[in-house]
Amino acid sequence: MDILISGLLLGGTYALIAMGLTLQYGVARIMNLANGEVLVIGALTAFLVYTSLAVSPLVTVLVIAPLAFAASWLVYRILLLPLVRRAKNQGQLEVDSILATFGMGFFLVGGMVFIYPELFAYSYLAVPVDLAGTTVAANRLVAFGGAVLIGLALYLWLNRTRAGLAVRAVAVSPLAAGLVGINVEKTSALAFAIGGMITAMGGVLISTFITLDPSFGVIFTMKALIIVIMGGVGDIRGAIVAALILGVVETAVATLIDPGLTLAAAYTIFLLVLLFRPEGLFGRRPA
Amino acid sequence: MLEIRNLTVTYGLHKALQGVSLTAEKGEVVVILGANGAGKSSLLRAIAGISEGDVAGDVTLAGASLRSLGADRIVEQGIAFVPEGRGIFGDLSVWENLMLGAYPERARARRKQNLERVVSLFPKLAQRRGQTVRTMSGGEQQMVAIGRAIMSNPDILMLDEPSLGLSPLLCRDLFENLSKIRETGIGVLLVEQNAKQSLAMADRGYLIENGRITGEGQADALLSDPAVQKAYLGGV
Amino acid sequence: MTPGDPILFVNNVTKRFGGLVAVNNVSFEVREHEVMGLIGPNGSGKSTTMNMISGALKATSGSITLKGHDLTRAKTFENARFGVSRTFQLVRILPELSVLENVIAGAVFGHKRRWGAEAEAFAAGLLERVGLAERITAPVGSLTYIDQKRLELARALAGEPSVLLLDEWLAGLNPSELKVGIDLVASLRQEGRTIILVEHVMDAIRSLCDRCLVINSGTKIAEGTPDAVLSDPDVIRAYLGEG
Amino acid sequence: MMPASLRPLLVAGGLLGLAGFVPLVADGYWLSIAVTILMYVALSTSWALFSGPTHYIALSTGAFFGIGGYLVGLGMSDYDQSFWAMAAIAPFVATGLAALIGWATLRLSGVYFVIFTLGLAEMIRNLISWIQNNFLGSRGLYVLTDLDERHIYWMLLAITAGVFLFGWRLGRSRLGFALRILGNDEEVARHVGINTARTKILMFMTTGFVAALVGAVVAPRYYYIEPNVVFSPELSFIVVIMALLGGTRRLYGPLLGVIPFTLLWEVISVSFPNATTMVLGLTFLLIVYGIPNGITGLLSGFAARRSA
Repeated sequence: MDILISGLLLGGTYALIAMGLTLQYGVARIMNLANGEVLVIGALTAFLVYTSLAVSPLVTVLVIAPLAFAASWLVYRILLLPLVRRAKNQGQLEVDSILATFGMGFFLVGGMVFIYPELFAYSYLAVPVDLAGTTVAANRLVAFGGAVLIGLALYLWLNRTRAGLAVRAVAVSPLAAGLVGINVEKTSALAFAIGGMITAMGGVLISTFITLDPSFGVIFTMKALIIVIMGGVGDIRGAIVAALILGVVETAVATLIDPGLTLAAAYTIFLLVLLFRPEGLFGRRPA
Repeated sequence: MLEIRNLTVTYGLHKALQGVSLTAEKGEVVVILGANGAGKSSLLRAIAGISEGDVAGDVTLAGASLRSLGADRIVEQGIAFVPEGRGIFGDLSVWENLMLGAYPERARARRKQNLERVVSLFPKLAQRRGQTVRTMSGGEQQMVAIGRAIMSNPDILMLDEPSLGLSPLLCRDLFENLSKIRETGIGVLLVEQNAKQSLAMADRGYLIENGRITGEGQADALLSDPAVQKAYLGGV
Repeated sequence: MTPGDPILFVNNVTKRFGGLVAVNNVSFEVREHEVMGLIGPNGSGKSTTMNMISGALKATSGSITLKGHDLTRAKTFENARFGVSRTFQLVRILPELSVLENVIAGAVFGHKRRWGAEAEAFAAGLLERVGLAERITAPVGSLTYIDQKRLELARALAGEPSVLLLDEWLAGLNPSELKVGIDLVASLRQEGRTIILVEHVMDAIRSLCDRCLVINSGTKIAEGTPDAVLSDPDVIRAYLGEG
Repeated sequence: MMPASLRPLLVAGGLLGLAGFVPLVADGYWLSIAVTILMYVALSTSWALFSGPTHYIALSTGAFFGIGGYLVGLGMSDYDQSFWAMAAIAPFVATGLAALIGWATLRLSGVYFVIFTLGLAEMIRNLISWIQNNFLGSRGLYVLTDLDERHIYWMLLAITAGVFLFGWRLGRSRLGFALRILGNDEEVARHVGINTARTKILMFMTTGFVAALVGAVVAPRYYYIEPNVVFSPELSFIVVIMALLGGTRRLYGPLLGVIPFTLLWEVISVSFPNATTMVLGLTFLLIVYGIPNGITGLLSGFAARRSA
């Protein structure tokens, strides 16, 4: 029971990160392998702001959201759009965007190392709370609540607004989207920026209960990718379920066997998905 | 009126179109006939703003220039395009496709009227509103594509070889529907290989060869022109 | 050449995509040296049938055998080695290979295998056969549409297939090109090749096919000579829409 | 007259002969740089043989390299095996692992493969650390041999020559032709009778074999082996960068990337050790935005312009 609850709480945050990535890949067609670094930037900012100015991460998250949105939007317009324009096919764009975002990822890690080259963690709301007979730290609960709120907002935005409809249309077919009057490049930039924003917010939330270091981004990228693939690319519902599964399995392995094996556990899940359901949990098999 | 003056499209060294001029009015059907590779698709793609080549020349609709506008702006100006391969949202439902068709600002106020137009043309779409388009047959997808285009409230509807891959029966339905669309006041500009059937329902036609216009005239005159008959209607 | 014994057997083949039945319990045979037309309205299951023979899709049930080889569960590349070659509805040329290499690609790994100088000479012969002899050194990107179709045909022939699948090979050609195309397929027929032809061009069906199979909504509705089939009232109702 | 196809072979043979004398004229610092260069030439050339034509970006070099080094250390320290026996066994273990990974991922699209290999070195390191801590006792592994830097250099030179010879043969073989076809259009490749999955897996196994062999051969350089040292995810990225920097369309392409990048890397890691990650990032960006076809692509671009 302990495992299940802490696993689900962890999974909630994972779901948020995976949603950011699935927007970027599913809509903007960019496999963003610097996703984890964006998360760590969010976390590092929260840490620095908290330790030097004693500002609550719940305030930081609101400040970092527009900043991450603007930065991601600029990155898309300046660096990624040229790649989209020059790519002759999806395969070439995939290779280019993978290499380019690797480059950005390393660059960001390098930058963070200059700023703070060590492990960082801070104590925020580290008080025990009783939840259905299980004791959990309040910070995890707050992070989970934040993730749920952000996820819910995203869902409503995608399904209830004109801009959200445009985003979904571009995800299905960029060509057809252009032909119904949707500005595909703008919509892609918007989706990429929102993806970056959500990821950075996830980073702030996660920093309240996990110790990080500037080079940890790649681990989160891996996890987000595994979740997105397990859930099915572009499938928000799938991503949430997959994230919760990963959260529970990781927690179980860390508690019952060894915390050093969480990545191996994620890999095992990944391997099972690749072998048995490469189209994702709810995906349909391609014809 | 859609007016194209001196349009040239080049892909690298290859000139797909050279100095093409033509017009299309609201309420008429204009067909462009030509061999494969003659530049017909390049022409429509250039007008719709999705050309991959370099475009030079003038494209105006009711006097306003469309050149150098993005595909989305061109739709707003009143040109709807159904490309080869149809350009529909395969993973979305019929309904969502039609609603996306009404995405342009110019189409929002008239969404209801346009929907009625579409449903009266293709009653089947109303019955199948919840179906995912990808699971429909080719002919049904063609209906969705044309319906989606009408929903954007166009002055001119452009179609790239709509009869390609359709059985003779579905071809006949298609051309009947295009002539009904003309009656609602929309101008239809289409590119076709099927010269006999398309000229039979069109008002005017252009012949295009090696990227240039080589002939134009009233559809019935073209239909009975011996040279046209030899090149496009006879033989096989 | 007069058709010989049946070599390709399609037995009670069904293909489902989720809930959609694309091909429903279809059976037919193709005899050696025969050109068989596969016709039917769009979405009737012609391409799905072709894809099951070429191995791109696997049948949900039923069986397909070619000269004793079971094609039903085989991988796509195995079907090619058993003697199936095809062209694609949308032409697929290998852009970074030369014209000659594009044809050699069909000769090296498939049914009858050739390599080295032998494969080169054989491929060059095929290019001449389909009328591309002069384009042999041309950049692949400069080929016209009909030339791309010819190149693809040469690649399909390069494996010396037991059965050749032409999936709307004539589609998109203009009248004069169409004549060239039909003549080319007719000459293949004269050589005694076994061909399955999916086409919408009725004149081509009439002039090229020994026999026709008509499917509608995934179900076989008629089989016979082109003239007999095209005057069958069921076919007319479902397909031609006349009368 | 000799056939034109043999000329590159003779040129390569000549260069190889010259390279064999390097340890006789260089020592210390420069010899160690030469060893590093050879190591990366072998790794990135074999990487390019698979990833060049298929466009599957393999980030598994670090994992296979680590397996080579770790197995040599483990065998010599804990099981009293000779260096030679372990260096012979390790590549086959890595090849087997590559076969498994290839079988699971190469049937799917390239993205899955990249992601799978991305964390592979890290995952294997975690796994081995755990096994070592819980079952083997956490002792360090020692690789004590009589081999000095010169011997390692000559062994690497032999491996590099083998990789080049293999690559040259591959370019003239059916397997190489099959790779080119499937790099152009996998659907067509299957339909002309190519077992695309087998072709990709075979080539991936080759890169696994070479990486593990190189890892085993350079193990004596470390003396003391622990998982954190030999399983370096960074190595995978460096190899990719070098190959792409040089260009993957020519067999000698990666070589032209390795030499400048190794020298740059040496300077950076000595003078600005904190900046290495950033340099890695900037080089990736330079390749993508500046020279997508690598140095060889640039050179053939110049050649084409001059002859035009």
